[in-house]
Amino acid sequence: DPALIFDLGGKFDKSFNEAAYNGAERWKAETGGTYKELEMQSEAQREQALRRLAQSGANPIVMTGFAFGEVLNKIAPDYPDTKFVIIDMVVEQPNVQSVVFTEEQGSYLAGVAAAKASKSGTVGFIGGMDIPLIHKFECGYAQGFKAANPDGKLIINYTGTTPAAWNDPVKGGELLKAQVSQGADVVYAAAGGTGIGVLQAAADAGVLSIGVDSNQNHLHPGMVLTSMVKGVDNSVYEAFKAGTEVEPGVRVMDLASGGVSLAMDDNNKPLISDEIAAAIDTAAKAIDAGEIKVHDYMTDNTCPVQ
Amino acid sequence: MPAAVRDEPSHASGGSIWKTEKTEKGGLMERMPKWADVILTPLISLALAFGISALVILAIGESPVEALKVMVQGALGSSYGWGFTLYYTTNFVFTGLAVMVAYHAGLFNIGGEGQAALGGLGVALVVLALPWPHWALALPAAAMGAALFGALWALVPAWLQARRGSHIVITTIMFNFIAAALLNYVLVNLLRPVGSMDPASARFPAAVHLPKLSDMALGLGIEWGRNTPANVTFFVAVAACVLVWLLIWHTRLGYEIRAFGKSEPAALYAGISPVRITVLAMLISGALAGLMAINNVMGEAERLMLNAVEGAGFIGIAVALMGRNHPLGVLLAALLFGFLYQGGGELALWTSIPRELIVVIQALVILFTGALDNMVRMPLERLFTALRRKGA
Amino acid sequence: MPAAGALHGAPAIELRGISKAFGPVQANKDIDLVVPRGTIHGIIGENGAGKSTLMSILYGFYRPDAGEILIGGKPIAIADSQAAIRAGIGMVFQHFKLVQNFTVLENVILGAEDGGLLRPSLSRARGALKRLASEYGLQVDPDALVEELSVGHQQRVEILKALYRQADILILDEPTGVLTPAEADHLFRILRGLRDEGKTIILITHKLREIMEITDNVSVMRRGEMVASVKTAETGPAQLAELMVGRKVLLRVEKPPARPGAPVLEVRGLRMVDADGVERLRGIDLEIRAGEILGIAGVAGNGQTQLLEVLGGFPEAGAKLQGEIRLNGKPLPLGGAGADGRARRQAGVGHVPEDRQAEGLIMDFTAWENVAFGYHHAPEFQNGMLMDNAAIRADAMGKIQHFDIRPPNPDLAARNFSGGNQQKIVVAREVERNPDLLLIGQPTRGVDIGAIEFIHKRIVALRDAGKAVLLVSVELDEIMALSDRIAVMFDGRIMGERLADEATTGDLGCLMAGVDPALTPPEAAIPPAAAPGTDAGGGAG
Amino acid sequence: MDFATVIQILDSAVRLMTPLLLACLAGLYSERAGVFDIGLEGKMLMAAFTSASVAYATGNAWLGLLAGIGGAVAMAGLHGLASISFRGNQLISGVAINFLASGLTVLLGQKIFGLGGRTPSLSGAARFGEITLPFADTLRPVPVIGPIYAELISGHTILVYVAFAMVPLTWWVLYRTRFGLRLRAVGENPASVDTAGVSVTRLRYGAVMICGVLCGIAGAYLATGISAGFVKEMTAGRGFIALAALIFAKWRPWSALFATFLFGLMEAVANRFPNLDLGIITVPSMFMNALPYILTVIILAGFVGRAIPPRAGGEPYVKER
Ligand SMILES: Nc1ncnc2c1ncn2[C@@H]1O[C@H](COP(=O)(O)OP(=O)(O)OP(=O)(O)O)[C@@H](O)[C@H]1O
Ligand SMILES: Nc1ncnc2c1ncn2[C@@H]1O[C@H](COP(=O)(O)OP(=O)(O)OP(=O)(O)O)[C@@H](O)[C@H]1O
Ligand SMILES: [Mg+2]
Ligand SMILES: [Mg+2]
Repeated sequence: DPALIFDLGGKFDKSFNEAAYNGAERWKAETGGTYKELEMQSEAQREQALRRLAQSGANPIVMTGFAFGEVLNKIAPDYPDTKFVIIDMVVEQPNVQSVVFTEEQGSYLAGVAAAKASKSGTVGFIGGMDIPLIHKFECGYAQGFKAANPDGKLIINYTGTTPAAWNDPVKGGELLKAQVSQGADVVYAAAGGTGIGVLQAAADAGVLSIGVDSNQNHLHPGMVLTSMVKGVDNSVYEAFKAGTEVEPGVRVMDLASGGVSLAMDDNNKPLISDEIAAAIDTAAKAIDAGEIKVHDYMTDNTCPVQ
Repeated sequence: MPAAVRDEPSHASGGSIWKTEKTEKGGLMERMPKWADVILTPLISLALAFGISALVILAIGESPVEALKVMVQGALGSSYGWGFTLYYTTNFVFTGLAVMVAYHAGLFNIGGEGQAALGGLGVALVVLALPWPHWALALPAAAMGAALFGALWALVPAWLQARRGSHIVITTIMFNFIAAALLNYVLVNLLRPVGSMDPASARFPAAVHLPKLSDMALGLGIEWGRNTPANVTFFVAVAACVLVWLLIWHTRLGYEIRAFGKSEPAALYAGISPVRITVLAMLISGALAGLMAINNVMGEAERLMLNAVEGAGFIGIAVALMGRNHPLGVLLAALLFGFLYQGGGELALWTSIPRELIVVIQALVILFTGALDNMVRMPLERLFTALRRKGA
Repeated sequence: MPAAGALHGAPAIELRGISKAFGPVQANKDIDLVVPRGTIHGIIGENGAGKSTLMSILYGFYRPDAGEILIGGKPIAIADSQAAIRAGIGMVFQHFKLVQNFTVLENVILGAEDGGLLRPSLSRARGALKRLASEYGLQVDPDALVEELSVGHQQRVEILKALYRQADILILDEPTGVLTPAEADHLFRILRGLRDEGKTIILITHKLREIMEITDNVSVMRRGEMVASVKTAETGPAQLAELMVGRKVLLRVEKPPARPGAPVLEVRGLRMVDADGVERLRGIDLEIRAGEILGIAGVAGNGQTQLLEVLGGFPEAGAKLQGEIRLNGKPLPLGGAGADGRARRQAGVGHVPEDRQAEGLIMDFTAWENVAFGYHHAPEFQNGMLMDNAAIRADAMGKIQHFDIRPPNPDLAARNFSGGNQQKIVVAREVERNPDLLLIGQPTRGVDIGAIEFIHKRIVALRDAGKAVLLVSVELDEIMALSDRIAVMFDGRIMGERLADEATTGDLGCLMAGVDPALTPPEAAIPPAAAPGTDAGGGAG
Repeated sequence: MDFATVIQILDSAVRLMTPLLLACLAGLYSERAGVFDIGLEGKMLMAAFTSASVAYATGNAWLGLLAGIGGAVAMAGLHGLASISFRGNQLISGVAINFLASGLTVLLGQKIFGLGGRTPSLSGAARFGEITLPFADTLRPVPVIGPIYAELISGHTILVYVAFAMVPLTWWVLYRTRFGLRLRAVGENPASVDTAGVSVTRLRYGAVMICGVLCGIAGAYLATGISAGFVKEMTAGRGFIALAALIFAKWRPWSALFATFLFGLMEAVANRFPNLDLGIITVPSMFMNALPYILTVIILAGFVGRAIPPRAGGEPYVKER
């Protein structure tokens, strides 16, 4: 059986753990198969969980989150017959598939959409815990926004420096209001549970928001401009489907492969004017064609804009 | 300050709010035998806590028997389980001792979380700064780094309390937040290898990897707890218990700490300086909390990560209080929490019981053994007094 | 509630077969007591005899295990203090039950408010206090904070609380333990007045003189039992003391004449301004010689406490000091390093502080730990880096035997010893080290006569061993009995000095009121009315 | 910084301080009665959960509020049982309550809603809406006063006004009523109350229950007022900040208002200026996030003297040992 290990945030984090869970459930529904799932309790358990699963014969073993990188690198050689899939991190081992997403590209498109949808020319970004991964979102968003509106203003907030930053909708809402009072009328939230508060407050304040990771358009129909969807669910689904035949190596899930995308559905249809849709489309094509290179914050810890 | 009956009119109150010295039991004659107080009461309380936990498990539609089996099996039933249980225990021993030492000085140190986090920074800096040839050299140096950073993080609140009267409870809470921010900054901007997604320091070189208990057992030809994180730090923790015990009950400093914690006016009368004791006690407390880092950072993760402390600082409060502020009690309470942590982890890993159940079980254990202990003790006392009357 | 419905001629209080155990401790055993209406009834007994417990039962603070209480001849159930108050009982506890940071008025109405809002209660109480003040001479500022009042005034508040609740029966547990002689006299005048009004009063005290002076009947308790109840007129101090302790007690201090040697302590121009800027000591000059006891008399709050604290090395934080202290001719630092309690002890100063529970002892430490308190740096208590707990225990055992501290169990926490025995622990610790100078404050406050006798003997023995003793006490009797010379403190100054054999109560009383007939310093603020100026004898120094 | 910005920051501060203020006053009642409470966080969390659940189920925010109060009062009852009836250690009891709430909310939430401890988002009448005070719109154009009234004072949920009204009310109860007198007395010297014939136990339970009610309102505000639903651990340390504010305020109601306002203000400022540009250096957002805590320490050290707690605080009342 395949197995899925969630990171510390837990499988209902409204973010990528939950997306992974959805992918696994989809596989289950389609194939009628069963899978094992684990939620981490503490750092020290990562190795324990991986080893126990590997010993129990689970294959492939999918795990979400960069935090597994170190451990996986260490234990993968001990189980050469087991296939591992790690999401959001590159681990170079012969039996490991590393799935990474070009969040910067998806965020770039979100930035373009925000620029086009904004009437005030000021948009916002609210990140969760202040860590590099979220800066990657922020930087892509900023690039897209600046490309579409070079004179526009971007307001950036992070919720905090402790894990509580992922679960503080009150603060998220307050940050949104602070940004709105500075003129922002589209705000992109990459903040887990805190984002729920951001989207809510945006809906209350009558401004647009952009969801993240999974499609959050339905949370406030007509008020969420779009969501920057990371195809974590697809990756898990595909890994499960491939079973022991999972291809080792690095899989870059980019715009072209549909790994990242902006969610379009009935909920946000009225918000996406033709002009916006066209701008997104153009940008996406340019990225695909390599005409636009979206800078990845992680490569050098800097962002070309701002 | 004694309750009710015995307060002399002039008896000055201790000064700080958390100066809640525990009123020792032990009148002219005990109401019940000591063994009943020290063993029977906690055991019954524990049983009650688990009883209620069982009800909670039933309520969410799972089998308590199964759950207990998984917990005990997973935490204590194999060398493997023990390898984890002892690892967590080690963490809790340090933070528990930290709270305990401060508590004896009448200071309530809620800052273990931040001090342990800074201890981790100390370890990382020491380990990464020099090319250590062997762990045996690196360990004392890293321990010193950990203790130093932890102590320094406690120094500011201590000094502010001693000199400016700023309340230690507030300042240590604040310093937890500040520590998180500082660590975040240092990890993201200074210690993180470029290109790494993970806000964590570089991996420590192999030479400084601490021997795991399993390796040590293997050295003795015993196959014990393979791939478990318990490491040589466990012995450091046990040694710390002994040292703290010596410190508190067998040194002048410990004597002064306890005296000051019980009565500030009396300490002044005896020539004990409040500033000195406050600062020293908090330095020791912070150093102990910081020392936890050699277990989790150097011994387990082998690099410094964000949130490496994982709440152990707060559990230390429960451990110290439940351990009745005695190192042996702290060790036992830490073991209990280590068991709950590991057993609970197993439960969450291998059954469909959500991991939050463990938090509930922990809460119930803390509640029944730590706060509702008199619920068990009072009837027991009555029973023993009645028995004695009958016997007499 | 006045005893309107009381059977005429029935005793105000009758206790029948009261028993009370605290866990294994039998505090009261089958106690009977009858107190006729309109009398003052004394109760005496050793520390821990069960007096306070018995009264607390009568007041509904504790519930008896067995027994019956009759008020005005009618049996009543006193389940809690509210019931006792309703039955017309008021009690002034040994340890006051006042809220320190409340005003007098607030303390008085607490629990006896008129309604949900405070304002009406407060104004009614204000009126009532005015009336009570003029009726009984119980003046206190109704708006003063209790913590700012002297103990004497705090006690008045307690009495006012009882009277405000219209108590018909008033219980006072060791009321004079903390009072000056003048305050005690005043209290007794009030009590007599109350009795003459038909109120019934129960008075617990360790002072036989007070029993003889004011009570109509007296009951003696020992080890939880009532051993005797007699008419005061038909007994005497010696007999009472013997009933109390179970052996003959020496009621006078026997001391050979002093043979003073070289000066041990010399104090010149000592001034102290406390953190609030109040000058507590205004230029103290003192000299104590070896083999001499200098008694400092004075109404509490005239700087004696500060003098002891400065000499003992722990003035309150933020105090400013000036002047000169010499011990055996060598100057002692006034502040900074080397001026703390520890340095003083090393220099040879022993110190029995006024407040044994707050300062002299760590109440939660065991007796043996307390025996090292302040001397925990002494070389004989060290064992390398560690403290030699075995040595401390051995030392403690010796002191417990020598001082007959009961129970002789060094592992008992200090709080579980009676007041007298707590005091003995402190005295043993300080005296047994043979300090060159012993500072001793209120050595026998609240201590029973058996223990008083013992403590006095030890002080005199120290003197006879050629040591200097500075004795501070508000008990004029004690000062007169123990001292070789007596200095009187008033308002931070030494008002005058007398040789003990030449001093008279009246003379000292004048000095304590701030009046020295012999030398009246021009700058001293003297209330003119209080300057009778009669006695002019005595060696003023 | 222009006037409008100031108003906006103050407005945000008001919203952010409200849960702190309620929790702080809650702690004030309990601790003034001599029962220390580090379980404010847990009580608020439990209340946030129960209020969100019931508000969702009934679609009525007021029923949610009631349920929130019920949840917090249940926790308070536990604290009372442990620290009053059974004379347990008040600190341990508080720690236990924090753990209990943290676990139970998610456990129950998962069992009931299956969303991993979240409740579904609330909308419409299940939330407390913002109230526009009379004449707010008429007055808005008036300079200075207009914005202050229309934006700062008007336009909050009812619970914000409740919280602010609690300050004078608490002051009045504490200093002008019989209950307040006894409450303060029992925290200073329970024996004085006992010998006056008033039940210490009843008084302390009363105080602890009031504490529960106020924590309940605070929790309900978090879940149904300022945001729309429960998220696990959503109190995010606010109970501890409230505790800090309580000590900061030296256990006094008006000072509590000031202290919590200060915390709210500092958070609002940090939210508004996430990267403070000081010319030479830009303060990183991590430090701006920590700014409220750093400033607290500085203010505490510089301007606030020693805080003397209620004298009998933390000690169970024991007559006979
Ligand atoms: N609150 C209490 N809890 C337990 N035991 C107590 C308590 N109070 C008193 N006792 C016990 O009851 C006995 C009688 O104490 P009590 O206070 O009545 O003595 P007392 O005669 O008033 O002494 P003293 O002269 O020192 O005031 C003591 O020896 C003690 O063992
Ligand atoms: N909690 C307690 N446990 C055991 N014994 C107690 C306790 N409280 C008081 N006692 C006992 O009560 C007796 C008398 O206590 P009490 O409170 O009357 O004070 P005391 O110290 O004797 O006061 P004082 O010296 O002022 O007369 C002592 O013998 C002491 O052992
Ligand atoms: Mg007594
Ligand atoms: Mg007594």
